[in-house]
Amino acid sequence: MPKKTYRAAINEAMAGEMRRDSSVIVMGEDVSGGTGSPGEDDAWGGPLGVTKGLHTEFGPTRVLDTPISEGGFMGAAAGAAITGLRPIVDLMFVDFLGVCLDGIFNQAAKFRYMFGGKAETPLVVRTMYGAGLRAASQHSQTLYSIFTHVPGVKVVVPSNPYDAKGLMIQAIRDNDPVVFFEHKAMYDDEGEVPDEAYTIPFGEANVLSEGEDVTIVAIGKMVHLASAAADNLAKDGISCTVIDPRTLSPLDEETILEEVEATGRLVVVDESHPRCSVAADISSIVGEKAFKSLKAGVQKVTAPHCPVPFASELEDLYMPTVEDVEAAVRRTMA
Amino acid sequence: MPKKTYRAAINEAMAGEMRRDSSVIVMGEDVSGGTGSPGEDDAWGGPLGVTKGLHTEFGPTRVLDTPISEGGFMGAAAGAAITGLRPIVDLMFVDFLGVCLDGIFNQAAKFRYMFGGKAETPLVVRTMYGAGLRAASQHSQTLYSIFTHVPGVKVVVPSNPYDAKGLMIQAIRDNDPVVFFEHKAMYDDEGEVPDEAYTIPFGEANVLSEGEDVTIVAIGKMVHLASAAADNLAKDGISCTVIDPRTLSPLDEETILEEVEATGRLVVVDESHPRCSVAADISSIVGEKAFKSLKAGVQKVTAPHCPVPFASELEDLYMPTVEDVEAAVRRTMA
Amino acid sequence: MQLNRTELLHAYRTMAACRHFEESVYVNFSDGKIPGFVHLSAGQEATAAGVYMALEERDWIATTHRAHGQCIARGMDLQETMDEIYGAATGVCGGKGGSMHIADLDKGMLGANGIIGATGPLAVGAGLSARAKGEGGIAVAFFGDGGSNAGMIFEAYNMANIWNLPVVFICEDNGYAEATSSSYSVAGTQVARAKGFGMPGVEVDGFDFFAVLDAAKEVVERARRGDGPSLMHIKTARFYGHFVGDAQTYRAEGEVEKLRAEKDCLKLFREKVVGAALLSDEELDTIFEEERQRIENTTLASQAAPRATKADLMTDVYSSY
Amino acid sequence: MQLNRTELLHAYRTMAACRHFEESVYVNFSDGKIPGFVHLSAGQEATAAGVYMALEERDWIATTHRAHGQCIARGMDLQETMDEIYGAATGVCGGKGGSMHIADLDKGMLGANGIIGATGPLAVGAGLSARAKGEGGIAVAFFGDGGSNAGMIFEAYNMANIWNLPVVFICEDNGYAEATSSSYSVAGTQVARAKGFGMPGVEVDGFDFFAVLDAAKEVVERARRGDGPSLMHIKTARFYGHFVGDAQTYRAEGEVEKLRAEKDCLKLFREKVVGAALLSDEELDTIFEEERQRIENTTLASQAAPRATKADLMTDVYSSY
Ligand SMILES: Cc1ncc(C[n+]2csc(CCOP(=O)(O)OP(=O)(O)O)c2C)c(N)n1
Ligand SMILES: Cc1ncc(C[n+]2csc(CCOP(=O)(O)OP(=O)(O)O)c2C)c(N)n1
Ligand SMILES: [Mg+2]
Ligand SMILES: [Mg+2]
Repeated sequence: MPKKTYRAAINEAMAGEMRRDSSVIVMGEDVSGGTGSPGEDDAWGGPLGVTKGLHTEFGPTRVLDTPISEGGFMGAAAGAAITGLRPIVDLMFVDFLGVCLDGIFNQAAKFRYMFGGKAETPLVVRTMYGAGLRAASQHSQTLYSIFTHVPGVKVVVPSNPYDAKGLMIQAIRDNDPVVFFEHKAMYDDEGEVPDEAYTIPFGEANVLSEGEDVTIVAIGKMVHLASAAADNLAKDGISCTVIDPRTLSPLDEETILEEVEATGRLVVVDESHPRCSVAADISSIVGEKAFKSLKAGVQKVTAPHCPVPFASELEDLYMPTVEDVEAAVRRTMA
Repeated sequence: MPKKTYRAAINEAMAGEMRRDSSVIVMGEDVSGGTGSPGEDDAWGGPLGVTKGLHTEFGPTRVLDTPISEGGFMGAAAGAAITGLRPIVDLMFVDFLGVCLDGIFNQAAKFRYMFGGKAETPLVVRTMYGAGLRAASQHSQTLYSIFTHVPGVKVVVPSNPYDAKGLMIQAIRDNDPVVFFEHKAMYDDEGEVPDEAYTIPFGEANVLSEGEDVTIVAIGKMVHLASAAADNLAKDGISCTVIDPRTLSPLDEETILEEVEATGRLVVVDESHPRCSVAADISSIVGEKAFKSLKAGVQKVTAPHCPVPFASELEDLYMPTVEDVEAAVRRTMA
Repeated sequence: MQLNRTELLHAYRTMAACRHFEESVYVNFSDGKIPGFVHLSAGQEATAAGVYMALEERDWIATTHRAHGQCIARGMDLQETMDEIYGAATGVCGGKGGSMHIADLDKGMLGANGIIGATGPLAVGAGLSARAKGEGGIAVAFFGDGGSNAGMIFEAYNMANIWNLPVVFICEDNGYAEATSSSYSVAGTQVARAKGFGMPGVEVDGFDFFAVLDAAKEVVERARRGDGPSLMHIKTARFYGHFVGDAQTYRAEGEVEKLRAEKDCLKLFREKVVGAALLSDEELDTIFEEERQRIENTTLASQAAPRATKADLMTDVYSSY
Repeated sequence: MQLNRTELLHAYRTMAACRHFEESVYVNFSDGKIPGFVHLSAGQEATAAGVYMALEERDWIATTHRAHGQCIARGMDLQETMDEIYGAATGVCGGKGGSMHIADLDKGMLGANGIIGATGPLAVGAGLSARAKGEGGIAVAFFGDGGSNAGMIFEAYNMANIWNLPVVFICEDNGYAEATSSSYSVAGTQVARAKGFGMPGVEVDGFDFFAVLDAAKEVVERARRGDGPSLMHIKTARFYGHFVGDAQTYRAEGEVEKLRAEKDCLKLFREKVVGAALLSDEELDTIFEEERQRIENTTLASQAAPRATKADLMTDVYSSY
């Protein structure tokens, strides 16, 4: 299978679906880049190049550079989605949800229910999350927990290029609003990605490895920490199951519960702040539904309850580490 | 002690602090009501009359009716707070956070950290939450979990008039941003409230009753369900500890953990949607830190994972009930 | 005033239906038979009748919390509309939406909206769909004088203009946002604000059905021709409070009585068409009475309509689970 | 041009410091010595020098992500400013904020801001504080051409006007928002938009320090007198990309070279003052070199400055715990 980056996988998913279905459109700030400017169009393809080439192939009516009006264009995307288009909106950084959450959570997410099942809202919001690029407090947050809290929204967090492509195609074909979280430090990650289209169903976790002692559920970029920790622990004879839920809403509770029932121990690794996080959520589900199987309290590995600092040293301290995961696993064995 | 409503208690807290400290101002839509209109000023005092009288006493420079520009006036309040005023902002329904979250979570909540500890942001956001008034999907949500997720914000949910007054005074005097959640169906609730000023510190839970068998932690309006359930269960010989955390951030973990250690069982009652909720949060904290004491899995009683429906029958089904709490308690005893 | 008899009768019938509808809702809400919050559009019927007469089936509309009259003017099923306001299972949204979120996508009605300002962006989105479809449809966004201060409205102005979309913005200015006067809350003017975005704007007498219709035809035609968005600023007034239950002490003494006496769009319509001998008082009386009766029947049916059950609570959250 | 020698020298020194600062940041960012994202204001120095010369200590400023020059013009400690951009513990924000969130409340600097549009409301709030204090202070909100399309900016316009606040809005238009041209993204004009809210607006040549200063003095004085808010639309250009690393292929070939040759505000300043025999080339050269040296020293010190440690991570989240 050909090797592709996370960036290329997402790009390829969008391009393929746009070819297949003319109602798919892309909108956001600089998704082309260069509109109205004297030089090249499609100069950026988003600040990190994920939509590069789409404007060139599909033109300005299907790939729209927007003004810096997230509230406006998120609402517009919701309006376009219930009237027949399938917009993919680029919310550059999820940190900007404070000016555009309404279009997602009060409009797109609620249309179907409020309108008695008569609306379909096939909207994909692509957004960057996560720390590690020294982008400081307002450009580094991990906010998928907020969306997971809201009924009517599906929440997807791909951890590798293969999943990114399959989940993106699924997201575009899905008739519900989907928020698709891309970790900004993962775009150059490479992996095997088939050229043809394929979908990964929502609500099906990926079990990366099966172990006997401890189950680790990890989200997005944290999956790699979990795998690394599992590898290290294996050297000490501790064998771990590593699960990537891939979608947070819907969540594959069954797989998580089954695996925890097998190991009796759980660590959840999540780049969010701890309170009301996905880590807390999964911990509480397991604590409620698999209590009898648990040999130890569920351990959470999260970022701390502070904004993301700018200074490199502080940001490195802020981020969960492989050592943190190992320590948490060992705590469950203590 | 004189009996007062939840509404009056909050009103009195604001009025008293405004008398004491001229830097306290109130702003929001129709907090006076009638500005520019040919009839009375102070005609509304907010749609449910909570700020009634403040405009008459303190005048239009301290009690400002705002345009319908939540993003704008929330940011303005943040700006006013770091430059010397102590604004109390009325965000009429917390459901409107989608247009103004930025001013709270990216500005007010982060100033202190981003600016290296050099900023104080004494901002109080008062907001209505909760279902039960047939106000449907966009005016009935319980969204304190979103704020609890965010570092830098303090989150207060008073369950009775006495607490409402003491917590509001504390909120106004606090130098951090506070979001103060008022349940819209509780304004006419009565209770004993001293005339003089008093504060209730943040992070100190209220233990309403001590029992032997099960601990119930309940938030806001749910505290009353918990107490009613405890009373009913007592008749069957099941004795419950009922805890009202009063503030969700900071959270009085110590008290909750101690009480759970005593009973070995926990039910959390929360009007939120279940995923990434405060219920999940408290459940996960206890599951991690008091695992050894737990005799059963922590049970959550929450609203379901659907928007708030309009029809009375459906909304009644949506709301957690006393029976739900009783059933959850019994599940922990099964 | 180039309307034929049928059109004139239709216009009056629409306004009469709207008026009776709101009066029925007023009475029954006050009697506790309708749950929640209701925002009545009585007094503003010329907006609904005039604007919607200028629209076609292929058009989309995003409207406000004060939308009962507009649902009627759009030709939504009257019974389903009233049922929704009662929260009956037979409501157009199965009782899940209610007055604040009533919608009928089959009729191009994207819903009343509980979030002020949200309609602007939604209409921009519908304008994108209309353009993509290429069937000449347009999109309309309603908002109030209060809503005109919401940032999303300006963002929508800008997007509609830079993309030259077939969108019409309608500020239905009834003078108040809740208890706050637009003379206080709105800096500048609606028309000047539109001009700030390079968009034509026109101020219209909202008590005059014909003025509304004429202006609406013009902006709708402009959008349909592909000449881009416009703003209509309709100056009108509401006969009731912000919601039913509002004591309205912020209004001048006698304000509503005076409006009812001098600025009732139904009466002004009647004066014009009877004065010009286009229709007779008798036929208008008949229509008014027919609509009263129709609304009364509808009301009774809504009160007896079946209610949602437990099985309905958790459906319709997602289209696929 | 009624400035005395000292003032003229100060203005040039400010612009020279800004220019050298940005060039140092450019080089050191490119070399990997500065973390994160930096947005350089080289080319836009006349805005910083001109506007800030019109301001006083008692004034407040909320500004954008492209704020290094403004920090210097505000008289923030140069070393603390540079240290912050390096993320050193000695930075004005202890290294926690960085280039995008650099602030100095003691100097009335409410911070650079990572959220486009947020500055408008913040300045309105500072305007409320200024009025409450009653000491004649005013508040200034900066935003870019891109930021001029953010809803919060219009909400701020409206509030500042209905409350007649001492606020000045400054749209610093460098022609691009990231890679998108303002000729595409901005419908209407900045001045017409301001007029839509009943607010005066003026367009200013941002390459001409004197034009900026004169216009700034006028709007600042107006605000200080209590006559309300105004808009200044400064037309300028940036000499670098949106952030360091931007390949800028969206720009015309030779665009930046031409700007540097013809529209360099330092050169234009020099031509004017030397032409009018107010200052000599030699003294300007000396200042330019002095500032180069000062920035170089500052840079070296920042690179050697102490760094934050684990103890700093969890402090400053709340003021009371
Ligand atoms: C974003 C938001 N803010 C506030 C409200 C509360 N609210 C509902 S209606 C209303 C007044 C609206 O005034 P206007 O736009 O003039 O419409 P009208 O009610 O006069 O028809 C307000 C403030 C809301 N629903 N949404
Ligand atoms: C709300 C928000 N949306 C998008 C961004 C990403 N962003 C950062 S700078 C920028 C362009 C700003 O353009 P302009 O306002 O013209 O300022 P300039 O960079 O040209 O100085 C964008 C889109 C942001 N920081 N905040
Ligand atoms: Mg109004
Ligand atoms: Mg710019």
